[in-house]
Amino acid sequence: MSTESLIFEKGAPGRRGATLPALDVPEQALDALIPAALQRKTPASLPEVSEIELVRHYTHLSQRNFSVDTGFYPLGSCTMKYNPKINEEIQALPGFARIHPLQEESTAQGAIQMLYELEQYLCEIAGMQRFTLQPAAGAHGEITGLMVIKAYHESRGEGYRNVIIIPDNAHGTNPASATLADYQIEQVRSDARGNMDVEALKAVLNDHVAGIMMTNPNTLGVFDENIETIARLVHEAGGQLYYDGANANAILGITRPGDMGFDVVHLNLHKTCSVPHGGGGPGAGPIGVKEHLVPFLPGPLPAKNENGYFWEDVGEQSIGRVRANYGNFLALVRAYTYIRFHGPDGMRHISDSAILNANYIMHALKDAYELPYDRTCMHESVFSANWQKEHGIHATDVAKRLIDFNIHPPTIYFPLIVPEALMIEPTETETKETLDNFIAVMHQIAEEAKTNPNVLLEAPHFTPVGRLDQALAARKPDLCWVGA
Amino acid sequence: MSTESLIFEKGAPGRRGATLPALDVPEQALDALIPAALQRKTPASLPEVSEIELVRHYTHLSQRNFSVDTGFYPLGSCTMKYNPKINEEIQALPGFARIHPLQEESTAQGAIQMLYELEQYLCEIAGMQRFTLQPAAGAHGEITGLMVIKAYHESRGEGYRNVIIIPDNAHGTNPASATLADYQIEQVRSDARGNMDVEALKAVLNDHVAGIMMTNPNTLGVFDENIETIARLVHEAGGQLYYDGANANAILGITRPGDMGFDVVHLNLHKTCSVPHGGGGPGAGPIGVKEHLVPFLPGPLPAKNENGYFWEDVGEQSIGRVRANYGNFLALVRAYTYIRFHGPDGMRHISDSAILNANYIMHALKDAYELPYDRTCMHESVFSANWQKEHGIHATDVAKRLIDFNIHPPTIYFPLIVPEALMIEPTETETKETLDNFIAVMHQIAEEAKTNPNVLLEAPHFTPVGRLDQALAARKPDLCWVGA
Amino acid sequence: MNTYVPSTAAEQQEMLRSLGAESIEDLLQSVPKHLRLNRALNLPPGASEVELRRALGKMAAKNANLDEHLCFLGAGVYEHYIPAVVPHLVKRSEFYTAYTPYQPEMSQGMLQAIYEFQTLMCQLTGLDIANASLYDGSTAVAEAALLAVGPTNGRGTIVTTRAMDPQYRQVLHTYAHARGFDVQEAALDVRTGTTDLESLNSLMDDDTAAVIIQQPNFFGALEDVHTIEKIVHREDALYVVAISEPFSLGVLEPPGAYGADLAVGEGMALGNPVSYGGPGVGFFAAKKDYIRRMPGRLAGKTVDNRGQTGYVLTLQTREQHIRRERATSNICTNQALVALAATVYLASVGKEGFRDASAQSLQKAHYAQQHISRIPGFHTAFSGHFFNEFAITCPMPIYDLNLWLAEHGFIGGYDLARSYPELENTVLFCVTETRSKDEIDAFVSALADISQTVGAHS
Amino acid sequence: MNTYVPSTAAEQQEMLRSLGAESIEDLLQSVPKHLRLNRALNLPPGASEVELRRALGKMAAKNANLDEHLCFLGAGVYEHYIPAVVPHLVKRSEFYTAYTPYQPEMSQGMLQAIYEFQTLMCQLTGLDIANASLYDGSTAVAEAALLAVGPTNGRGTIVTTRAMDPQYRQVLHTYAHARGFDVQEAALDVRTGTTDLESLNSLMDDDTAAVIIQQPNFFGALEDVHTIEKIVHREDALYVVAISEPFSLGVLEPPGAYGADLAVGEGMALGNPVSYGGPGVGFFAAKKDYIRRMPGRLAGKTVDNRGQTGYVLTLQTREQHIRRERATSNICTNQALVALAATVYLASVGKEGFRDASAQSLQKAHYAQQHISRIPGFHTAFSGHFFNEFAITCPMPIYDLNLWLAEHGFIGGYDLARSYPELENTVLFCVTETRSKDEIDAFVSALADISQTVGAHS
Ligand SMILES: Cc1ncc(COP(=O)(O)O)c(C=O)c1O
Ligand SMILES: Cc1ncc(COP(=O)(O)O)c(C=O)c1O
Repeated sequence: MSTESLIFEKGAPGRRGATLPALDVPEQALDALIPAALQRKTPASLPEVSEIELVRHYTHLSQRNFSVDTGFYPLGSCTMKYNPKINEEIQALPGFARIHPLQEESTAQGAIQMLYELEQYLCEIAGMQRFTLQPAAGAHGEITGLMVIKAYHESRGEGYRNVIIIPDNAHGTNPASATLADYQIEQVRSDARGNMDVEALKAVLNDHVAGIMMTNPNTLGVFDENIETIARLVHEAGGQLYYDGANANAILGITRPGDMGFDVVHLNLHKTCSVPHGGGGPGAGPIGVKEHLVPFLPGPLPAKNENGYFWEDVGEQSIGRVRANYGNFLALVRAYTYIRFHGPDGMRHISDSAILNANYIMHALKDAYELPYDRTCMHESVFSANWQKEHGIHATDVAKRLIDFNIHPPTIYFPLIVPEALMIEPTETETKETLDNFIAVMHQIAEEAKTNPNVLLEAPHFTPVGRLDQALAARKPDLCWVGA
Repeated sequence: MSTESLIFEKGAPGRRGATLPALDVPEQALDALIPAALQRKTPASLPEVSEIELVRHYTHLSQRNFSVDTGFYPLGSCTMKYNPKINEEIQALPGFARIHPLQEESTAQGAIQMLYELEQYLCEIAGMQRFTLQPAAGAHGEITGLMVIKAYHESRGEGYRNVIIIPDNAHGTNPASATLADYQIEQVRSDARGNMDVEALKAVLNDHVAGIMMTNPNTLGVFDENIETIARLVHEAGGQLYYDGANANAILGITRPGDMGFDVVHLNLHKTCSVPHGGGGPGAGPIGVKEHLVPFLPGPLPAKNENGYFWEDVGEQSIGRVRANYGNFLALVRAYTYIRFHGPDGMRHISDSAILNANYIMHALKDAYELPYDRTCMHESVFSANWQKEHGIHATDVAKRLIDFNIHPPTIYFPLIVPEALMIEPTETETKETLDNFIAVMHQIAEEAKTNPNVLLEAPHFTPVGRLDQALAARKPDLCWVGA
Repeated sequence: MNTYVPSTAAEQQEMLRSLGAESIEDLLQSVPKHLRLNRALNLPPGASEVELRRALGKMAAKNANLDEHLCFLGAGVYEHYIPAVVPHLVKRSEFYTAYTPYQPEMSQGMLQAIYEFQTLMCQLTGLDIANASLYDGSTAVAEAALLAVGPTNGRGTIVTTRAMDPQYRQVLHTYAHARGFDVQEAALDVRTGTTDLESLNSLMDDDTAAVIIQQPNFFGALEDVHTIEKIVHREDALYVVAISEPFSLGVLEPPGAYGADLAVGEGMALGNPVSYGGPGVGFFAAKKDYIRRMPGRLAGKTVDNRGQTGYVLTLQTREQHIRRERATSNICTNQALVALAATVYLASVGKEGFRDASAQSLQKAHYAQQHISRIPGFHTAFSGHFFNEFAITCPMPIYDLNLWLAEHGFIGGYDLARSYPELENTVLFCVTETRSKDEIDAFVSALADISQTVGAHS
Repeated sequence: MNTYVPSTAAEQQEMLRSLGAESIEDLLQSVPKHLRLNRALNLPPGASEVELRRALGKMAAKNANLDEHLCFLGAGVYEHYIPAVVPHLVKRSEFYTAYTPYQPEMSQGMLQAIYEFQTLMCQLTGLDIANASLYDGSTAVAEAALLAVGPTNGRGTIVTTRAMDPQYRQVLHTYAHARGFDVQEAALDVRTGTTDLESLNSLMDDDTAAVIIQQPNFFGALEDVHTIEKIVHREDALYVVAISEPFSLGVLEPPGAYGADLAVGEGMALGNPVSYGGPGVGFFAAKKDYIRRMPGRLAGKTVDNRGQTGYVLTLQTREQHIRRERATSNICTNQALVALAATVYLASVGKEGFRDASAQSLQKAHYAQQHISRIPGFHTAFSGHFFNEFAITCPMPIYDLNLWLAEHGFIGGYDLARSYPELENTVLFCVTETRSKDEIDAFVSALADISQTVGAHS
């Protein structure tokens, strides 16, 4: 089980898995259909494997992959909650999985209805006027939202606004998205309580500010208590407030970005609404806006009249499409199913429980790891491995040692303002036993850091591969198999 | 990963997974519906676990289970071939999985048609007149077939025939089934070539013989060259020939039990026709009979007239039902799909390839392990660990060592007439690489038996548990968890 | 040619050469030429996945399925809610592509799951031990009879009742004839729909090895299991209770609690689709006295050479592969995967959820029965208490009723006249927790419609 | 209350106590009271699985799905055969419930699969490197443009063509406006259905950062990629080829072979259902010169501390979480699972099978086109060569045609007038290997029927 060769290294010439029926229309000469110059000369050198080889190969690969279904995954900022199996069942219905985005609206009434209703739910959850479901992920939502903000300013003759304010604890996608939208970045520091430093904010506010991007709770896991002041100040300076919804699992039914003063919000449905992360995607990052920004949303938007549901074109002011078709539809079906399952009480219970679990862990680990911002947290908490450093132990070593206990490590080295950060998000779907076990293991590791640091430095011990040479990978990039 | 507690040891009071909608009819007092004396006093102490616990528990259990999809499984007599995924897809169609056996025939035309056609295919494959699809497995087919034979004799006033002849290499289900049908057993020895000893057979033939049960190829993996003589002799003595079809993977399109002279045959569709073994079942063991035995089959049988398909009752002479409804229907759907996939050429290719693979292994291992019957084999071969015994190594040690290489051991200690038997059935769905690897590992093990026997005696080394105490399990049976 | 054989023709040639053979034919020398088929099998030509989906999709579409039709039919096969998580887990191919766990070190997953299944069956039935599974409910009944008439006993008659599932009785008779024991059936009390206890009593004697009743019985009605217990044990016979609707055990007293020696039955309804009646899963639970006479596989807990807990197949000296003609049963392959689904199902709904499903079935069936019996021409056939099935006499032949219902999107009930000629125009309906009030109401009004039509004609 | 929270109320109380809190409210002190919602969310009440299946089953049933309707629609989203083995493997929850493989030691499975995907994209496109995926084909086009106008270059215009998918162009314009670069579109040659090369040529100048064409283009027609290559490289612009129908690469020359610098597109058709257009998977392949300017994740091969081969996410200094505002792209979550399906699909059909599927699509589309264009009133709109899509002018508005077809069990084609006002009554049909001859014939005769009806009326 310690190595699995590539699919290209398996099989033999002439082997194959699935086959088609024989061609049942009269065959015409290829040259008669396609000019020789445009024909492929040799077939792509795809794998040649039988079905049993295929099955064993990818079954083995799956066995070499940790996942929520196999263990605790407290990866901060990622909301690795349980992915309900009913969602998988519903999205696989032929009436959802086997419909074409361009078939006539009258033959897709169920699909449009679902997206129409989902939009309404998201508006209610976020306190927004309308949502577009097109963005495929959080970062896609960010760039879409920034485009909306840009179009808004332009519509008011303020196209010169070219600065986006970003807190020093922001996720990397925030500044990257701002660049994509051709904005300059102003970074604002956090204060000692982990809130945005309001004085520092004031210092950068001027009429070049297009807006600010924030999460709340922020990436330190704490709720920014100054949010109203911030919203007022930014609005007074003519800026718009963008809410990065990566942490929305902390606020469902408790508070809403719209009520905090945000103008645009994205929700990561692959976090908050249990769309499986898929080993990296697909997700869904719809954005919602307040009324004044609605004209700028990409279109079309789902609508309803006496004849039923339809796709309504948006007006001239729209930023235009940000992707083909209507979004990651099957991810949206899962999110819809999830919201319908929970209802109002269930949704609130998610956040309450996520907050409780996070505080339970935070409280129990305070004595063993440095807690830079020692306040009640929301759905996650950020520790530091600073205390372990004197033993030559870094956050990464703590992380690798956790793997030995079949626990996925927290997010490490993020947010950047916490050195040796360990960002722990248990989510609401974990049992007390799992949390207690994690706490015990983390204590053991803190102890080992003192008494037996090598066991951390050499970890992980039981995985099919040990620590991998990242430098080599980057120095001599091998991204594509080119033959034995 | 080395222990997984029981589902009963997980969870906590009040936890639960799936829930129902609230009762939507007016609730009536339980006492008004069921007399108090018949009511359950305390709920069954079932598990109380959340869905995430459930998923992790059974996902972990699955990871602790070897299977065809994870590796080579040359378990002799079991035909552990690849189980095609299209079969799983088809059998899950609501039109198959979600139909009731007692709904009116006019609303189940597709189901009856399928079984009607499947019966025809099996008749053609086995050379029989009709099949019943009721038996759930091979052993169930055996007892059914013996009942048919018994009813046949009784119908001819020969109910006194009370002996079933069984070769000394027979599978345990054969004598057990004979007992169930109230028969005495006469065992007949094999000759030096692994055929039935015809002289020995003659010696037990008399007018008390009801029949004989045989596999061909037999459990030594060789084709009984005397089969015609045997058939003639048994028939002359007034007996019937029962074909145990466990080894039918060797004969598809090559020869047929009916043509060899057998009167009754069962087919293990979970072997020959790729119905997954399911970790022990369900299978399907339909039996086919020659014309003279048709009146005795259990009913109803699928039939067709101008109005469509229907279930035809059988006559007075039938032995009667051997199970409720029509058999393991979803297993039969898989077998039907499998046969339709292959067609005549594909079916023949299965057996040709199974035979080739078995001989390839046999040929390559002859120098390392004793081969008691050294002739060309059919779909499997039987070695002995006799040569290894002088080093204190038994078949079981070879088996346990194979586990270290992620290979399921062959069937061991069967057939009984081969001491230290190692019965190897590669099936047709394995690649040459897999066979070559197996051969290399078996050579290595033979070598280790000489040079480092401890590595065999202590095997397996990498499984979550080591060798288990069978004696303790039988001495102090613990079959049911009764609390911590 | 469609095939799952990975080897190419070239590879097969190479392998043949290594054997010193030229063709497969060289390997077939021991198969006499004139016994060869010498032609292609007469089967339809091979079909690729695309073609199979088309052809079998059409075949499946010819059946009225329970997604598109509302089912009010039970009679031994029950539609219950299956949480999405159940098929998700059961379809993990490490489970379904494994054989019986002969090598415990590499099969701990299935072994532990079997042990859990055995435990769950004990919890449901209130008995001490249970096996890994049998083929189905009917053969579980037959195996119970075989245990009872087994060598240690000397008694040769099984007493059962006409109130037991007709198919189960047919199977019992089939096995009885072969094995050579007697089966007698107590009469039906056509007033209550339960076993006539006087008749039962009159069949008992010192040759009675066991009495097998069904609770709830085939009509859904509840037998007086306490009185029967006295009758059975007074004659020192084994008291065997058959159960085809395991959900009844959520609200009904478990057999162990009222003195049953064995409880056997059909567990299909626990997490498995109705699937035209199979595969199901026979369960077999017993008092611990019968441990060495149990049929089938048993998983047991033990320890390994490192002192860790582990599971094995145990007490195998009962079984055919060891004991051969003296085995307690001939069973080998059983219904493990169906048992796994039952295990996952029960763990999913859990203690509360199972009771809830059971209670909702009970409530909904009574709601339906009360409303149906108010329709002119429809009458409750029996006075006995029932769980989730009940018999109704109708103003028309049941076959016609069912065809009419099918056209209106319903799967009707079981025509009792098929098995009980005296019960003409009587149908057995079943209502489980899967039917909503709206659905039941729609069914009732469909019956009311037909009642009017029939009334108009007569 | 429906919930996936395992903790019971009692357990939560216990946890609160251990924190010195009395209620959750105590943990919410930092959320200002007047910012609280202070009411329940206005959402439909919670619904159990049973209710969800009912409600969402009904919703799904309102859509005409491709199991029940024969599809002749493509226009960027293509129905192809998906072997049963593909969903079987992709649904293994170790894959789909994992995050992006940040901890390589416990994520080798996904990392290796990504590396295999990258390799397959190189094999298909004939280029050197490929990334782990982007959101979809349209955003892959946008990312290609962003790479081209990136800092190293100084050029600020992207030239594309009206023959490219209108939705892709819309997305390109959206990004262009935000990032501040220019997009110009070459005209359409309405005779051939391909890009007007003179027009294209006239748009080229030393500000042209890249030319983005689509092959086959939106009309299914084949561009003269060789001549275009000369036009593009003559101006030292990047040659970007967009592909929305990856099956074309089975028979068409790969972009790498005719000099493309980047090949980007949509891989959804490889093993994924059409699913109302998403999720798809953008792919991005390039000559190796562009390795440090690639957007998105890259898996690379390396070795571990025991000398074993292993895989990691590499060259992360390009990415947002390291490089932040100077990253090559903002992408974080991508479409990994869809890429996995494409990987499994391509490995399943393999070298021969992929070519076969491609060739069969080609053949069947031509068979259909030839028969449709013989129907009175139906004419081939363009003279260009095509792969598996072709435009037909019809004797009626396409909206009406499609509604009529829907009633007869077909999903009709794409109404080109929706994007090209000049192409009135012109429909874009697509035929892939999934359509049998019988099905095509049935479609042709349905069109013939409607042609007669229209003829009769006119
Ligand atoms: C705080 C924060 N913002 C934005 C993102 C980007 O979201 P996505 O990965 O969906 O693009 C993430 C994802 O991890 C995040 O944690
Ligand atoms: C030779 C032989 N006969 C009979 C059987 C019994 O078949 P089943 O397990 O299907 O009851 C087997 C099963 O292994 C066998 O190998």
